[in-house]
Formats: sequence, C-alpha cells, structure tokens
Amino acid sequence: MSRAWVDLVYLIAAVLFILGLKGLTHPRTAVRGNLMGAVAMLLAVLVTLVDQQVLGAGVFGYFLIFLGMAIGTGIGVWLAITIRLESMPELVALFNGLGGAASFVVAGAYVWANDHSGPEAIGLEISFATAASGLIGAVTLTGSLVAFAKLAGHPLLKKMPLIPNSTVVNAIAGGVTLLLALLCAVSRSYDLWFWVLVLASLGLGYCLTISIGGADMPVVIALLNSYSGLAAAATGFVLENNVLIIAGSLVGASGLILTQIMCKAMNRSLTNVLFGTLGPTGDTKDADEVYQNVKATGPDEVAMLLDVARRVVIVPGYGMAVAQAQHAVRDLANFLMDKGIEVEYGIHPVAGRMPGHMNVLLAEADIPYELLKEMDEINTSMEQTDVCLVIGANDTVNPDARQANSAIAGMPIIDADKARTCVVIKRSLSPGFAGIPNPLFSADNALMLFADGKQAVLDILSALKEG
Amino acid sequence: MSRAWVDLVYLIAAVLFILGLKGLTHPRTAVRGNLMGAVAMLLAVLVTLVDQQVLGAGVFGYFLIFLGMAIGTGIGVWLAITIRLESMPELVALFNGLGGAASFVVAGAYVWANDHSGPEAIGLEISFATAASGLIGAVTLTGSLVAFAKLAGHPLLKKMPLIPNSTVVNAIAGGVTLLLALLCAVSRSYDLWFWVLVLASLGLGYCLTISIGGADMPVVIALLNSYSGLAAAATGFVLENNVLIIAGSLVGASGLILTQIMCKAMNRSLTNVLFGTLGPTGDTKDADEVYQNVKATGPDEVAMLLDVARRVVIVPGYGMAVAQAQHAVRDLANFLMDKGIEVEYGIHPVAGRMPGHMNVLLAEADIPYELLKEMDEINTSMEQTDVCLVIGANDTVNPDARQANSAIAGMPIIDADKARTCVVIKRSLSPGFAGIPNPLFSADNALMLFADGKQAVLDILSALKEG
Amino acid sequence: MFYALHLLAASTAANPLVLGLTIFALAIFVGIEIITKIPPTLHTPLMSGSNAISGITLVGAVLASGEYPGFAKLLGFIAIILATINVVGGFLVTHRMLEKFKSR
Amino acid sequence: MFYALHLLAASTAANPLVLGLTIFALAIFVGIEIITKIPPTLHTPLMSGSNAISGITLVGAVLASGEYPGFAKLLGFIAIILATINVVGGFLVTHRMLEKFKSR
Ligand SMILES: NC(=O)c1ccc[n+]([C@@H]2O[C@H](COP(=O)([O-])OP(=O)(O)OC[C@H]3O[C@@H](n4cnc5c(N)ncnc54)[C@H](OP(=O)(O)O)[C@@H]3O)[C@@H](O)[C@H]2O)c1
Ligand SMILES: NC(=O)c1ccc[n+]([C@@H]2O[C@H](COP(=O)([O-])OP(=O)(O)OC[C@H]3O[C@@H](n4cnc5c(N)ncnc54)[C@H](OP(=O)(O)O)[C@@H]3O)[C@@H](O)[C@H]2O)c1
Repeated sequence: MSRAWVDLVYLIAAVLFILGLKGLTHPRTAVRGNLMGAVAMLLAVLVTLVDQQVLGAGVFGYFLIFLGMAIGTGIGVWLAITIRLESMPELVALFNGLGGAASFVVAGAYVWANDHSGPEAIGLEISFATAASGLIGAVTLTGSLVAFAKLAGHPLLKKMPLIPNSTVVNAIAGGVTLLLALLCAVSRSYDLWFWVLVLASLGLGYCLTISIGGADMPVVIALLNSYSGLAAAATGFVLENNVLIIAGSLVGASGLILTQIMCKAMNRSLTNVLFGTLGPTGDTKDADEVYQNVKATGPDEVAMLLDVARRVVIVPGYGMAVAQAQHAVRDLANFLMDKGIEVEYGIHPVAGRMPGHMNVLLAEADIPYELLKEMDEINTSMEQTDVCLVIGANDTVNPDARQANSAIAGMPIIDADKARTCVVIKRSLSPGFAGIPNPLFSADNALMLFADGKQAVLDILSALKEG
Repeated sequence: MSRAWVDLVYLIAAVLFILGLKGLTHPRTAVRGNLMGAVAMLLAVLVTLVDQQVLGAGVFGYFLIFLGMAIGTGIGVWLAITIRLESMPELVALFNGLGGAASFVVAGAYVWANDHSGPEAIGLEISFATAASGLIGAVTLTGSLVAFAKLAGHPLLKKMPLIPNSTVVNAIAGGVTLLLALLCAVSRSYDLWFWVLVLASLGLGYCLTISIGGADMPVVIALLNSYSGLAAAATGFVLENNVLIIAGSLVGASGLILTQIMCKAMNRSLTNVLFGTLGPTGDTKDADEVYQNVKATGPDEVAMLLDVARRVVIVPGYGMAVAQAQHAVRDLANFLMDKGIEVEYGIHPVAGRMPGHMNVLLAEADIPYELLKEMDEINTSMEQTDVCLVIGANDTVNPDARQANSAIAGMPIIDADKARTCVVIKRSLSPGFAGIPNPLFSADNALMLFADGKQAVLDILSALKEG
Repeated sequence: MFYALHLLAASTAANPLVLGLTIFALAIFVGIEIITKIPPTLHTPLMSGSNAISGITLVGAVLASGEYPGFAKLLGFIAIILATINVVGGFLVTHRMLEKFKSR
Repeated sequence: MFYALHLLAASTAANPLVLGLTIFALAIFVGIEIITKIPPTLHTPLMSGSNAISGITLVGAVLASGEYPGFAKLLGFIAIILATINVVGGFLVTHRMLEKFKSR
C-alpha cells in the first residue's frame, strides 16, 4: 500500500487510541476503551504488514515477523494470565522495560541498516532522534528491571552492589551518558557509537533506580511508563512515523501525570522521590515512646463494636493487598449492610503500592465502586462514624503527618483517628513504608487487632454471625 | 527565513493558542489567556512577514500589507471600543462574518494565482480544500451578517424577502451548493467555478439563517463561530499551513461545544433550532386563562419584604440586559448584604441572549463571581430562600417547562417558584423568547412589579433607604 | 551487499493531506478537551476570544498578498483588512470583557 | 506575464522534524487533557493500559524486520518479540482488571 493510505490508517489508529483513553475516564466505558486501544494496535500492525516497504521482505521476512509475533503473543498471554492481580505493579514494570527495549532495538536496526549504506546517510535531525531513542529506551529497560526486582522482592537483588554516594555517582553517570548521546547525535549515530550509548544508558538506568527505596517504586514505574512512551515517540521521529509519535506522546503524558498525582498525594517533590532519602528525621519520636499506650483487642470485641454501630468506614492499605483480604472484607461489609449498618470505604490516593491499587483489589471482590469514597469525601463524614476499621493501612492514616517536623509532614491522610472508635488490623507494631511510628495506634479511641488481615476479618465475621 | 524556521515559530504560536484557551478555564487566568492568544497571533503574523515567499514582495507588496493591517486595526479598535457590552452578540457575529470572508478570499487568491500558471496546477487534494474554504467561508459571511442584522434589529432586515417553504428551499439550495462544491473540487477549482461556488454559498448562508427566529441567533452564532474556524482550517489545507489548521480546528471545536451546551440547556436538538419552529403547541394554555390570578405590587412592598428577609436570590434574565440594570442590581445587593442579608445570584445557562451573557453583565458591575451560582446549585437552596427577585427573566423561570406538553418541556429551569416569595420585575405580561405564558406570574407566592428593570430596582433601593 | 537502501522514511514522501488531517484531528481533540473545561461564566469571552483566533487567516492573507501577483495580490489585500478587523477587534473586545472579571 | 509561480506550499517542502514536533506537541496536550480526567479508581488500569499502548514500537519493529537486511533484520525480529509481549500482555492484563470493574 502506498504511504498515503498507510498513514491514513495510522491516523485512524491514533484516533482510536485517543478514544480508548477517553473511555478510561469512566468505569462503565473502561473495558470498551481498552478494547479500542487493542483494535487500534491491531489496525496499525496489520496495515504495516502490507506497507510497501515490508512487502518486499519476501517469504523469509514474513516468516520472521510472524514467528516473532507468535513468540511474543505466547509469552504475553502467559504472563497476563498467570499473574495474580496483587502483583500487577511488577508486571507493569516488566512490560515497561520490554517496551523500552523494543524502542532502542528498532532505533539500533535503523542505525545499522543506514550506517552501512554510506557516510552521512543519516540526517542530523534523525540522528538526534536515534540518540534519544537509545538513551531513553535503555534507561527504561534497566530501570524497569530494577523496579521489577525490587517489587517482586527478588533474591538476586540482595546480591547486587549498592552504590555509595549515589547522588554523586548518578550525577556523573547522567552527565557522561548525556554527553555520549550528544556525541552520538552529532556524529550521526554511527553504529558503534550508538551501542556504546545504549550500554552507558543501561548502566544509568540501573544507577538511577537501585538506590530508590522499594516503596517509592510505584512513582518510579509511572515515570518509566512515561519514558517508555517517550522512547516510542523518539523512535517515531527516527522512522518519521506519526502513529508512533502520537501513541508514544499519549503514554508519555499519562505517565507524567500519574507521577505528579502520586507525588502530590505523598506531598513530596519528584526530585525528593528520585534522589532524596525518606526515613525518620532527627525529630522523629522513638517507637517505644509513642507506643506506651497501645490497647490490643480481639475479634469478639470488634464484633460487638460493629454490632452496635450505625456507620462503619473501612480503610484498606497495603496490608490488605499482602493478606489478600479483599474477599473477606467484602463478606464482612455485606453482612453489616444486611443488618442495616451504613458501610463505606475510604480510599487514600496512595494506599497500597500503586495508584488505584485498592480500587482494583476491591473491584476484584465485586464491591460496588459507589461505596469507594475518595479521601476528601470520607474525611468530611469521619466524625459521624462509629467504627473506622483500618485494614493493613499505616502511613495513610498516620496523624503524625499533621505535625510539621514529621518525615511525612504535609502528606494528606484519612482521618481515621477522628472516628468514635478506630480498630486497626495489622500483624505487629512494625512501621509501614515510611518507616516511622504511628501515634494512631496508641490513641485513646484506638484498638489494635494483631493478626493477618484476612484471618482477622474472617474471625470478626464469624464472631458476628455467632453473636 | 526558511520554511523550517517559520514552521517552528508557527508551532510555538499554536502552543500559545492552546495555552491561551487553557487560561480561559478560570476567571483568574482568563485575561492572561486572552493575551497569550494575542501574542500567538502577533508571532504568527510577524514570522510570516519575513517568510521567504513574502520577502520577494518588494516595497509595494509590503506597503499593501501594512496598509491593509493599518486599516483593519483602525476599524477593529474602533468597533471594539465603541461597542456596549450589551451588544456583544452582534459584534461577535460581525467579526465572525469577516473571518469567514477572509478565509474564502485567501482561497480565491490562491486559486487565481495558480489557475493562471497552467492547467492541472492545483492538486486534487488542495482543490477539495479550496472548495471547502469557499463554501464554508461564504456561508459564514452571509449567515453571520443575517445574525448580526437580526440581533441589532436592523430596519433593513424587515425589507428582506422571507423565504416561503424554507425547509424545502434550504434543502435544494444546500444540495445545489454541495454539488457545485464537488464540481469545483473535481474540476480543480478553476477560477470561474470557484467564484460561482462562492456566490451560491453566499446565497445559501442567507437562506439558512433568515428563517431562524431572532432569539435562536446565539446558537446560530456559536455554530457560525465553529464554521469560521473550519474555514480557516480549510484555508490551512490549501496553503499547507499548520498554524491555520490548528488554530482553525480549535475554534471549530469551541463553537461546536458551545452550540451543544446551549442546545442542551434549552433541551432542543440542533436540527430543531436550525430547521424547526418554536412556539406555542396546540396544548398551550391561553394567556388570559393563565394570568387570571396575577397580583401586582409596588417598590415599597418589595422593599418591606426584602427588609425582613434572611436570604435573597436574584435571578436575572434577558430583561436585565435590555434595561442595563446590572449596576442598580449590584447597589441593591450591596445594600442588602450590608444589612447582613445573604444574597446570591441564580444564573441560568441560557439566560439572556448568549451563553454566559448574565455573567459578563454582572462582572461588568463588579459583582464577585463567587456570588453567581449555577442553576443546579441555586436550586438546591431555593426552598430556604425568603425572596427570589426575578429581574427580566421569563422562560428560564417558567415552571411550565416541567409539564410534558409544554413548548419548552424538559428545559431545565431555575425554581424561582419554590422560594417563599417570588417577585418578578418586568414591564408587562408579554411573553419571553419562547412566546408562551408563564404560570409563575400568577402563582400564589408571586408578586409582579411592572416596570423597567433598572427603574424598578432603583425604586426598591430608595424605598429601602427611606424605610 | 545490501540492496539499495534509502532512508526508511525519506523513500516515500509523506502525503501533505494526510499530515494535515492528522494535525487537524489532534487539534480538534485538544479543542474539545479544553473547551469542555471552560466554566459557563466565561462562555461569552470564549466565544469572542475564539472568534479572534479564527482570524488566523490573516497569516494566509499576508502570504497571498506578499507572494501572488496582480489580482490575487488585491484579494490578499482585502483579506488582510477583513482578517485584521476580526483579530484586533476580537482580542480587544475580549480583553475589555475579561478585565471586568479580573477586578476580583 | 506572471513570474514563475510554484504552488505556495509545495515550493519549499515541509521539514519532517518540525512536523513531527507539531504532532508531538498536540498529542502531548491531548494526553494531558484526557488523563487528568481519569478518576483515581482507574489509575492502575490506566497505567497498564497506557503501557500496552507504548508497545506501538511493534509497528517500527515490523518495518525494520521487513525492510532491513542482515543483522538489522535480526534486531527487528528481537524487537518484534519484545514489543509483542508488551502489547499483548498489557492489553490482556488491563482487560482482566477492567472486567472486575464492569461487573456492575
Ligand atoms: N499507592 C501508591 O501509588 C504509592 C506509591 C508510592 C509510595 N506509596 C507509599 O506506600 C504507603 C502506603 O500506605 P499504606 O497505609 O497503604 O501502607 P503502609 O504504610 O505501607 O503500611 C502497610 C501496613 O500493612 C501491614 N501489613 C502487611 N502485611 C499485612 C498482612 N498480611 N495483614 C495485615 N497487615 C499487614 C504492615 O504492618 P505489619 O507488618 O505490622 O502487619 C504495614 O504497617 C504510603 O507511605 C505511600 O506513600 C504508595
Ligand atoms: N443565553 C443564550 O445563550 C440563549 C441562546 C438561545 C436562546 N436563548 C433563549 O433566550 C431565553 C432567555 O430567557 P430569559 O429568561 O433570560 O429571558 P426571556 O424569556 O427572553 O424573557 C425576557 C423578559 O424580559 C422582559 N424585559 C424586556 N425588557 C425589559 C426591561 N427593560 N425591563 C424589565 N424587563 C424587561 C420581557 O418582558 P416585558 O417585555 O414584559 O418586560 C421578557 O419577558 C430562553 O428562552 C433561551 O432559550 C438564550
């Protein structure tokens, strides 16, 4: 097919990508939106297969293409089907890395093919695009792999060398790689230079991510998501292919905005996430001091409290994901609602380990999303709440955030401490992601139920049924 | 300057246009947004002046360009400064028409210049674009002029022939013009054909708008606004100029969405506005019947009511614009607020004669926009309102809209009738734009104050000051 | 050796119409997404402001008047006048309106 | 007569880099405007879904593998595998997640 027709189909695909993203603005249209994206992708690939330039590939060429697609589809389907929803962040990180890798490999193929057809075969503008694609794509690959390993808690990671003085090393690595990219671009991406740049960028991706705390990985993943899009867009500049540019930019924007949203919800700057250290500041109170006054409780007592409540708010956190307690939580909530008790969920924007993490888990357990209230909304009615049931959340309900000298100062929280009674389910007094003690646990109106999240909820439910 | 550099500056201008529109999403940033748009325009024009193709124009060429700009600036400034804000709709209509005209004249210049440099000089794709530019631009011109004349109540209009069987005539005129455009495009826009098309389109624009009711003109203006953008975009296709395409599409989208919003607020379809007739249906009650129970009142009684009220809602309508009562209204509201009475304004989305009409007038009188509440918001608190003061509004407070067989059935209204007392200021019992009687005027809790809007408000205020 | 390889992209030039359509489609999306966020308060200024933007044809008019000969130059001249009125008047009147909003 | 007149536009070809940047800028705007409207509930599916879209490099991989000779073809082949995993896995896993949301 001639270039004009192919480009027209690419345009249709681009529009479908956009409409697909628009579909994601509402749960009701989200499935359709995602399917639209898939159809757009199919359309773009199909029309590429009959592109003039590919038509000359011959039988062997097509065989390679289809073989590659078959292998990729097999692995992709296998990964998508076997993964548990709880491990979603890891999987997204992995896919991200592969996307970034594909981008720089394509740029590499372009450089190799054109480099050997004579000097100066690559225009300066395109040469800049290849360098960008190599740089961003390679950083995305290793960065994502590190993020994947950290989230999956891979044992290999422990053997990896940590980088001393990481800020200095990162600055140097970054500077060198950028310089290399510039050289590579100005020298018109001669084959060898390109791969040197890729190698350096792979190293840079590793350096930048290895020293970021595991719990900050969601932000890193969103950022890498953005990068993988930008890498695709850069490859689009190399191939002068608009559908790559458009789809890549959409992803680039998406990742950037998610990053921003997460940073805002944690009240930290992106620089602080990427280069800063998080942890107890000098002023942080000692855990023993904070936890002098902790009152433990058991499932029976909690059941009694719930039995007489009129309004219950459930605040889930990362621990609910770990314990996979979402189905048990739903059963408990349904039981309470059948008794006429008002039940709502308070969802903190960064509860869990990726944005919307809690929503996905609760949706998996068929909990109507009308019951899921955002932080600001639930906080307005917290004082009218009889029991606030905190399940595996910690930092997101830590009233210490209201103190100016706290490590999480200024992070907006769910006001669980303002409910009449607050029951916190977790296994121990160990801290959450931010590593600081939580004064909520020793508040006068707080009771601690030390147990695994799922087991505790099941125990409460059976106590309720018996009582 | 070379094409690449010029295009780059055009890109910057396009981005500024977009950022400018984004500025309009908030009153605080709106002035800056508009200025950004103006800067974008300046940038685009300046870089065009040093474009390679213009540089060859010579002294005479530049003289013509600057002369044209000087004349245009003079007229533009004069119009913008002398216009009263109340006449804004007319002015927008006029500017619209000029924009449309400029588009087709440029397309005409292109056709003329290229047509004479040999047959087939114009590619088929560009030929389609010129035809589109000619068609849309010319329709925009006459359509806007008719809208202008109708809104300004120009005497000439009365002498214009009305078109019998307008739907049929419009269909034929539309069909013929479209056919002509197709011919023009396929014949590669030969000079003569292009101007025949323009003539036909000028006629079409007249036909389409002349039979639309004067009060529907705002919708028509928004639609023509959209057209003028599309005409500019079409001209962009002719000249392969991206800043024209981008800016034109932005305007096209803007007009389209405003049209949609207005139609939704009136609960009518666009087809109904453009081709339908509005007016009393068979079921409409007779005015005499509806108005059996009207209670008239005077400024003194209204002042007494206001004096003892705790909460007052002011609902302005088209009559406030006619009477130019906005400053008097502000003084009244300020007086009441100084006495500790809560005052808010209920703004219906299609009150007045263009979207946001009331907001502009009230802003002109320095009324803080925090006091202006949208329809849905004000309706929630209407039952707690002691006095609802309706100033020159009619259809937008007509409870008949809740009746299924009303001519305005389904149009959302401001629930003025639900306030404890409703005072309506208008000059007579004559109907508003929709031409139907308003049962609110004879409601038990309604009092009519028959007077010019401004005078009535001033009278109430002086009664209050004396009392 | 390798068969004659041109640049992947440069080998067949991109079609200007398709490029135009691509830009058109994207700009329409940008427009729709932004405009739907504009509050009703600002709809009148939006109308007159976007109207001023549609005067971008001024760029085309300058090109026509500068480049074309004879009668086409005259047409360009006329278009310049018309478009300038639209642009200058439009932005100015919008500014006048918005000033009122700004005062608070 | 008129001096040699080429088409206004065709006389100097548009620069592909500038065109690419134009499309890039517009697409970024579209992305930003749409993504900011996506509710937090859907942020995880958005992340995995947009991730799948970034696998659009598959198109580039197919072009490379189809057109280029020798080693570059092999690179294209590798890129096809990588990108396909990203695309297929990404859309599928997003679909799995969204199905849960749909049930109501
Ligand atoms: N969502 C995001 O996008 C995102 C992104 C970046 C960073 N973060 C960070 O992640 C944190 C999320 O806060 P969060 O309140 O959801 O969680 P959290 O502060 O990380 O605390 C999780 C708590 O769950 C408990 N837990 C673990 N496994 C459990 C199990 N099986 N049963 C019961 N409890 C269990 C842990 O205590 P025990 O060990 O005592 O049981 C732990 O204190 C925030 O600090 C946020 O800034 C989130
Ligand atoms: N805003 C838009 O964008 C838009 C667009 C299209 C259509 N429309 C239509 O326009 C109408 C607007 O409704 P509306 O309630 O604002 O107005 P309306 O229904 O048109 O009624 C205006 C009323 O103001 C009174 N009036 C006129 N001059 C006056 C003066 N000097 N002093 C006091 N009163 C005066 C008139 O009654 P007297 O003659 O008895 O005084 C008339 O009944 C709706 O039907 C809407 O659908 C609006």
